[in-house]
Amino acid sequence: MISLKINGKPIQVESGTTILQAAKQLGFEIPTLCYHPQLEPYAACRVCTVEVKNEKGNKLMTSCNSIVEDGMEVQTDSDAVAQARKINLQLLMAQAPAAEIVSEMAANYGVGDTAFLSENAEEKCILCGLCVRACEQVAGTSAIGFANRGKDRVVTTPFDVQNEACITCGSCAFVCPTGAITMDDPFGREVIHDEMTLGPDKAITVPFMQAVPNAPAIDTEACIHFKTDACGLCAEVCEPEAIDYSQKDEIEEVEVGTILLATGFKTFDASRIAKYGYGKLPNVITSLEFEKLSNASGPTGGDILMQDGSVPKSVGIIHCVGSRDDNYNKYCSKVCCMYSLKIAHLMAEKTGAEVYNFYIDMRTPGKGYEEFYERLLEEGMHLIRGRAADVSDWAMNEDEEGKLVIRAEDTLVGAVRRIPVDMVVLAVGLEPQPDAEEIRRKFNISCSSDGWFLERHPKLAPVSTFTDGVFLAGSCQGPKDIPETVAQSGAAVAEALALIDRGYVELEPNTAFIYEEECSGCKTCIPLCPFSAISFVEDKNVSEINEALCKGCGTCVAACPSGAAQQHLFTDEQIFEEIKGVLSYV
Amino acid sequence: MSKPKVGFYWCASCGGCEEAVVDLNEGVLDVVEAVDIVFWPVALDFKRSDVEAMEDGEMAVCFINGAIRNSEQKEMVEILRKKSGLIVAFGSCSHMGGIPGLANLHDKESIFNRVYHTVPTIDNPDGTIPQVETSVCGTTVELPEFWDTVRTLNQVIDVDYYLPGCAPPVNLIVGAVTAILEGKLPEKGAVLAPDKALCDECDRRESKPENLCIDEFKRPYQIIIDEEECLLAQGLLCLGSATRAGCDSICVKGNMPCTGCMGPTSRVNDFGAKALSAMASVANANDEKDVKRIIGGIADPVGSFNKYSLPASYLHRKVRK
Amino acid sequence: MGKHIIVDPITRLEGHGKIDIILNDDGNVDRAYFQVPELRGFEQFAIGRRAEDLPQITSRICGV
Amino acid sequence: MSEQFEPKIVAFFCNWCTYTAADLAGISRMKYAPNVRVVRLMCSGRVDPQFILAAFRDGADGVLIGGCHPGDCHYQEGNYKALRRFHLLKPVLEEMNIEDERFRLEWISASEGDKVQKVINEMVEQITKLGPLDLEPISTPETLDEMLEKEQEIAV
Repeated sequence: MISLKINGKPIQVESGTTILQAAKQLGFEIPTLCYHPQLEPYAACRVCTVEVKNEKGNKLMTSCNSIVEDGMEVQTDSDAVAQARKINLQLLMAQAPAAEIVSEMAANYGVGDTAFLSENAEEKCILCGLCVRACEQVAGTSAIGFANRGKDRVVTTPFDVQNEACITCGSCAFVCPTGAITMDDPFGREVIHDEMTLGPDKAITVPFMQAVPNAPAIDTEACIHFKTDACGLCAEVCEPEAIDYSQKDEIEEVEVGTILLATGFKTFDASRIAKYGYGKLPNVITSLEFEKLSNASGPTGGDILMQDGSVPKSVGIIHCVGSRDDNYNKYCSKVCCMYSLKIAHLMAEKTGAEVYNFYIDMRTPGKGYEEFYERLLEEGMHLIRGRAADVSDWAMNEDEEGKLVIRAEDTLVGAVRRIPVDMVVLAVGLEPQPDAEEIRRKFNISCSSDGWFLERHPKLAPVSTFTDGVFLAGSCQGPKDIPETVAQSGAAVAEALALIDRGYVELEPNTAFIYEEECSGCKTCIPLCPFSAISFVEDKNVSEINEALCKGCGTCVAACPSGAAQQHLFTDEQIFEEIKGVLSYV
Repeated sequence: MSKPKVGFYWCASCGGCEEAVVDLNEGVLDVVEAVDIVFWPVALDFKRSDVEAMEDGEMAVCFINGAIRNSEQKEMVEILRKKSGLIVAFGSCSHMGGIPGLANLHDKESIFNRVYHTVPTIDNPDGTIPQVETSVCGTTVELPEFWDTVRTLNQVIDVDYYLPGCAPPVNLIVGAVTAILEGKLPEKGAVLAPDKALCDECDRRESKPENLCIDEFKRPYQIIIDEEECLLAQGLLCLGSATRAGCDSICVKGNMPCTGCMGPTSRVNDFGAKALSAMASVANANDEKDVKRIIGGIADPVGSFNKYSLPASYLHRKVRK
Repeated sequence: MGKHIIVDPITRLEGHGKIDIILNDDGNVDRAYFQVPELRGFEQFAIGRRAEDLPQITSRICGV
Repeated sequence: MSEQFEPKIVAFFCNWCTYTAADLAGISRMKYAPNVRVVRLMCSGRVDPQFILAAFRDGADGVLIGGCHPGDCHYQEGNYKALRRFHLLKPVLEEMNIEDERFRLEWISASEGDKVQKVINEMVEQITKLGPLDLEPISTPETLDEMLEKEQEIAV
């Protein structure tokens, strides 16, 4: 241990500690600009200068990179220190007249202006090198560095050209003390509506709010460590040492008796309907993006803001985007009317904006839903019955200038209306997951023509499928809202448990079978079976039907060229007799 | 003990079935050794009157080939039915109608018109057509009445057994004759051939893929036919999967697809429909347009699926209009 | 009115045949008719068949 | 004919869609022509072309197959097999002089009771117009003479 005194106070610290760290332990503030605790000290700005007294005498030293020594006596705010800092700050002011933090610091020492000549009044960079060190030590890329010497010294990219080493991690901007480096939206937007995910956008995140388990995970796509092998700050600061970069996604094989499919939906891609301008016009957002804006832990802290950072004064909500539309999806997505009303309510509450809803039909079946709709009517929401024709930024008059104009037929009034608004929310519908077809094949179940997984029977077996032991829950089976999903999931789990409890599967009574002695092994039936229930027995040269897999459609029976395949309850003989029978009466 | 008496007769046929008997080669000597042939127009000089003079049931068995399409054939087979203990329908024509059965796609009138009036080689300035009775020199000359519909033997008389094939394979004939002589016949109405389809005995069966899907039906002149691979897998309309085995797959051995002369197996009633079902089912398309394209590649479906079996099929003849 | 002799069937040759011989009063042949009632209609039903089937079909005109 | 011709139509309906739709039509009290005799099968893929021809042979004036819409088959693809067989059987029936209207394949989902009504009524109307299917019965040794007499009448 090293013993020293700072401003007369004795302290013992471990060897290798810097004066700055020791002073901090005692609670003495030493100003810094080029210092960051996670980076190697560099002593470029020299504002951390202190006076050190030892056996050799008094000496001014930069505290950020000076290691403590036994018997050292340090003064952090002696006259000599103040004088040195004044000079340093004047020099820094001359280097970067526009760096506000430097001027403020100088003002604290009574320095109003610099005595030195300044070359560029706009300059903010004090050449402290924090960014260069961050880029090298954290990002591990050295995409920026110092160029030239003396008064020509600058921070720049190699050869002053854009370079691909930069991984746009933003570390440089993050550490820059003067704001000389910033990460700006190339289009100057204050709020970026698109490119939104449901959760926070950092490399270490809980995947989405209310995720189970509610534990953070590293997004390896975004994490610097996985890009350049550098950084690793999180592991350094994590006290319980919970961070393990070597963990990998694993594929585990689990043998199960029942499977519950709850693969959900995807939202309709609003840019497919070009006339609504999504992705082209500013401030046209989808309902999901509204949810993110409205989220208290979202990027705007729950404020509903337009791209320029201002609050919208009028908002249009267009219903049935991608739903009930012959060009996209014919079905009703079921949830949009209610969530659009919720958005309308929140929008009005949070922004005080005039909210216009454009709907085809208001579909509010469900407990308390109609009452909510009534409440909105009382709140003075504008509800316009008619599918919105388009959204444009083309103004016909002064009122429409700089606004988004929604054109729609108001079928209740019997007129075409143009309504200028600041923001448009598109109530996008629900679609099957893009890989639903693949999943369907994997589990040998069917899809309805819309692509949703097909239940065994709409009334009698709404959570079962045609594959025994595979059950459906939630909107993979069709659009549904949360209560309905919860109810259906419960039913599916109960069905699965019932099957587990029973311990066996009941087979169809009408399965197909093959008279082996008449089968010629022609294999016609094999590719016809959608359930892969038929296999070829090489040594006997016959086809064989696995009755546990057979669902009893009889397609193979109708195709069997020698009549060797037959179907229980529906044999050829029975059907021929049935035909005779139905034709026997007049 | 006298030897059992045996008869052969032919109706609307080509004589190929008689040739099949001759194909027994020296084996025919064993047959002659075992039986007395009492009626066989192609080989022996017995007349109708000789048959009429027989006692009922005098013949142990009579093999009848050919389809039935005129009154004379009907009369003859009815007489033979009476005089024989067993009637064996011999060959595709008496079994299912055979190639002459394709005439059921037409009627008597159009056939007469074609044959006696419009065929390029005809010289018939008076436009006469055959008459059942013609008075000549104070007497009447008779011709058989030509029917509108070709019939199988069992549509005209009761048939005990069937020997399929065009012509019946020699080994099946030997088997049938042996069974009759030894009294080891199956149930009445049986087809005296194996009850499995031809794929069972086809040399190429192992080359047939398990996942056979046909993208295009081909005709023999469109491709160079591989001599080893399953013909259906090559896209050719081979009906072997629907056709009864027993012929030793001679057509396939000759690198030509099976056309179904042996008829269906016992559980199939309508050969053509069943063969059609099997072929249509493996067409590799679900979209209506593609289905039509692939199915359209099967030219002349009636003639292809019912080449030997039209009179025995459910529709059996063209609907008259 | 003479005698009417019928030879039916004519045998030991391929195909069906019947011969009608009508004698006059003197016992000489007045008229003789040779019948081949073996009409099957190939000329008609071969139309519309696949060309590659015709060798198979027409070989069934006579199999001897 | 003094009596009005009432066509007999045999309908092969799949258990899941068309048969249910016919049920629905009944429950909804939709009235349709009583000329249809329904044979229920599990899937239109079970319809063997033999059944269709057998129906015609046994006296049907028309045959209707009802299956699920493409993509909706409860057995995934049975209706496609029906479609393939339908398109191969069509030219056969045409060549046998059986009019197009007498054989139909329709996709009718469980909810389309009205389509059952429409298709059946339409078919009955068309076939009534066409008249009975004059398919000669297949002779047996017992019926042969009677049939030959009839045949002679037609030929004359």
